[in-house]
Amino acid sequence: MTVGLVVVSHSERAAEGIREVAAEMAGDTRIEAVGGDGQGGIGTVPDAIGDTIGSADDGDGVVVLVDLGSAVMNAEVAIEMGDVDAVIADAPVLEGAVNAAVAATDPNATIETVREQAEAARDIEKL
Amino acid sequence: MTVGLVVVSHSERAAEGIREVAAEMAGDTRIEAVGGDGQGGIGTVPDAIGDTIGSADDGDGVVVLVDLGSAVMNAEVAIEMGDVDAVIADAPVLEGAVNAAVAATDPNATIETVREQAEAARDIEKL
Amino acid sequence: MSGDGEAVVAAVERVAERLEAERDHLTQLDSAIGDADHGGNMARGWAKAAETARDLDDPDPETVAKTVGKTLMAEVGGASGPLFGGSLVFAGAELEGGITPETAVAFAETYLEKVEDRGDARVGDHTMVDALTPAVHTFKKSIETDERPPLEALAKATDAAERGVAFTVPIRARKGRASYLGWRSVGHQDPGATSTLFILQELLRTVA
Amino acid sequence: MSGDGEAVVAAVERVAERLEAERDHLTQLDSAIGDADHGGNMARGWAKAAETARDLDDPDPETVAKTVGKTLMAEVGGASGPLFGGSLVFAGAELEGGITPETAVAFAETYLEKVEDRGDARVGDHTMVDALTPAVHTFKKSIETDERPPLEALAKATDAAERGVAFTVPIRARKGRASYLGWRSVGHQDPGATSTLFILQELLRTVA
Ligand SMILES: Nc1ncnc2c1ncn2[C@@H]1O[C@H](COP(=O)(O)OP(=O)(O)O)[C@@H](O)[C@H]1O
Ligand SMILES: Nc1ncnc2c1ncn2[C@@H]1O[C@H](COP(=O)(O)OP(=O)(O)O)[C@@H](O)[C@H]1O
Ligand SMILES: [Mg+2]
Ligand SMILES: [Mg+2]
Ligand SMILES: [Mg+2]
Ligand SMILES: [Mg+2]
Repeated sequence: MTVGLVVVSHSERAAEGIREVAAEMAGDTRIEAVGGDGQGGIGTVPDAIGDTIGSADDGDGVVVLVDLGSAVMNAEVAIEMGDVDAVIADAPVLEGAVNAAVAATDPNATIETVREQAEAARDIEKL
Repeated sequence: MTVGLVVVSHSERAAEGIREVAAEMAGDTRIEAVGGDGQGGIGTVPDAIGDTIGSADDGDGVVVLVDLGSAVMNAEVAIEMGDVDAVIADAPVLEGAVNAAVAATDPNATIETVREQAEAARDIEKL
Repeated sequence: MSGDGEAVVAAVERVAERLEAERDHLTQLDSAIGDADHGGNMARGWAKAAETARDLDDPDPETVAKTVGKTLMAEVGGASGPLFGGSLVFAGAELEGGITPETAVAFAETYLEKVEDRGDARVGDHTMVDALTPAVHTFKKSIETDERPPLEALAKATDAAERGVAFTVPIRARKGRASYLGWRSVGHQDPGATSTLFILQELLRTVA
Repeated sequence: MSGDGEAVVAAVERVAERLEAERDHLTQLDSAIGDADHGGNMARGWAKAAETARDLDDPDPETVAKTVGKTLMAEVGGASGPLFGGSLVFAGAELEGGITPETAVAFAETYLEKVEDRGDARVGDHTMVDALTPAVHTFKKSIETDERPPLEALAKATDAAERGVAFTVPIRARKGRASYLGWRSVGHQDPGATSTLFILQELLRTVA
């Protein structure tokens, strides 16, 4: 069993691209991407997020990475309405997803340790 | 004249998706995306980054947002080899791009003010 | 009680019409400090909500509120989806016993709390909370302390929301997309506060 | 520079006159939700401040601001003493280099911060902070972002304060004496926000 990851972005392409980048570091970890308004436009939809959290869950819970304001709120709504043990990481979405992917490969990983690592991405210095 | 932006990611899809998200707040600002290894895979290529910086420049310089380690180095190489006044922001790529897009719409924007705003994205609290 | 439910459906239809009429206006406000979609978001979401509400069979107010909220969550997108929609679903539960002055106050208070929690926004952040807070405070006070009839309380609440909308203009945004603009957000009226006022005005017209 | 100092003394005199004229009005507002002394507090304090300021020999703006602040702290009493007076002493230091658009903005920001700190109040608490916040945000934005002349910026700030005063009416007080009233504070205009507006109006008249 492993912790699952979900990447939520306003742009479906961004969500999928970020998943690609993180998947490079993810071993067998399940990472799902969801984004867009469901009609090819920019936005996020709670139902779609909820379904995606459901598919990422393997019994050990899910850590959710989000991009901007309304993605956060819609992810919260999705988690409240669903029955998966899921938490949102307060982290930059791409960098947090990469960190989380690495953390989730630890056999002792829990949603808390994965979230913590995702949030540590805030402090990454790139230069 | 305006400051241009370039989004560099290991995933071409991520770069383009991030550009979409940032473009929502960008007014007339020029935002270009570049990513991938040039063969449909994950990676970054300095030449492609250099060309993209060239197309984003309007005379006022370019701020570059990058995702991970090697994108940083390849962007540095591209900047050194090119003749555009460009700087890399030490910022999370998506969140920094959104902040930079907004900052670039300020009529008094310079690459320094835009970079600064991009870097402030580090401190965004999402929850 | 089922009469109440029909009145709520009628109110939702009025709101939908009004937001359609204000589509360009709201989008214009959102284009100054956001991403120019608030008019479309609201018009589309409430049109769909009105449609769904009309199809309900002998509905009670709670069911209408929750149905509208869920439809908004699914259709609106952006920040307004979870804020207007999610809060309506949540506050709708307060109408379980039908609409009375007491349940209306509980509904209003719960709605405001949910918006504040979800958006992590407080009054003065240049959001819909700035219109909601004076409206809810005034409504509650008019009913509970001044013992005014609900219609008068709602009229006062609507006036109060108007002051809240005006208050967003001269202050700096601290939440939502407008907050990215920093000081440049000063001088602009908040779109979500404005649409909140329009909704209140239509509720008032329905009961008046 | 000494011309600036004299202009500030003239402004203080105008403020004192205005607050004397508004004594009953302010007291009436304070009697609805407080202890009915705001008019007297302000009229007395500013009269004394004007007297002290007039006696200064070739004063600069910093000295006038600090002297007025100290006098208010000593004479006003109540919450307004430390809030208006203490903040003026503190913010006065920003005028060390005379009055320029930059020092005026720094003064305004520091003044607001000090009021917030001292009173532990934030915008939306139904206090003078509700008038000050839009005024200071608008002033800063007009000068720094829009590069408007100081007179225009001050005029806009004064308009902004007016919206803040109006905004206090429909909300519940969370700080100051009015907060003891709980929901009964809703529907009443805050005295300190009102006197803050009067002060801004007189500053504007002095420079206009
Ligand atoms: N965190 C928040 N808390 C409360 N209200 C918010 C928040 N973020 C945005 N809003 C409200 O939502 C409105 C914008 O809605 P809309 O344009 O539909 O969504 P988006 O900003 O995602 O495009 C704003 O004008 C503001 O009133
Ligand atoms: N904690 C506070 N923070 C900010 N302003 C406050 C606070 N307490 C009171 N005020 C302001 O002071 C005004 C009352 O002043 P005044 O009547 O002179 O003092 P008091 O309330 O002590 O009698 C209020 O209307 C309010 O604007
Ligand atoms: Mg919008
Ligand atoms: Mg939007
Ligand atoms: Mg008093
Ligand atoms: Mg007193």
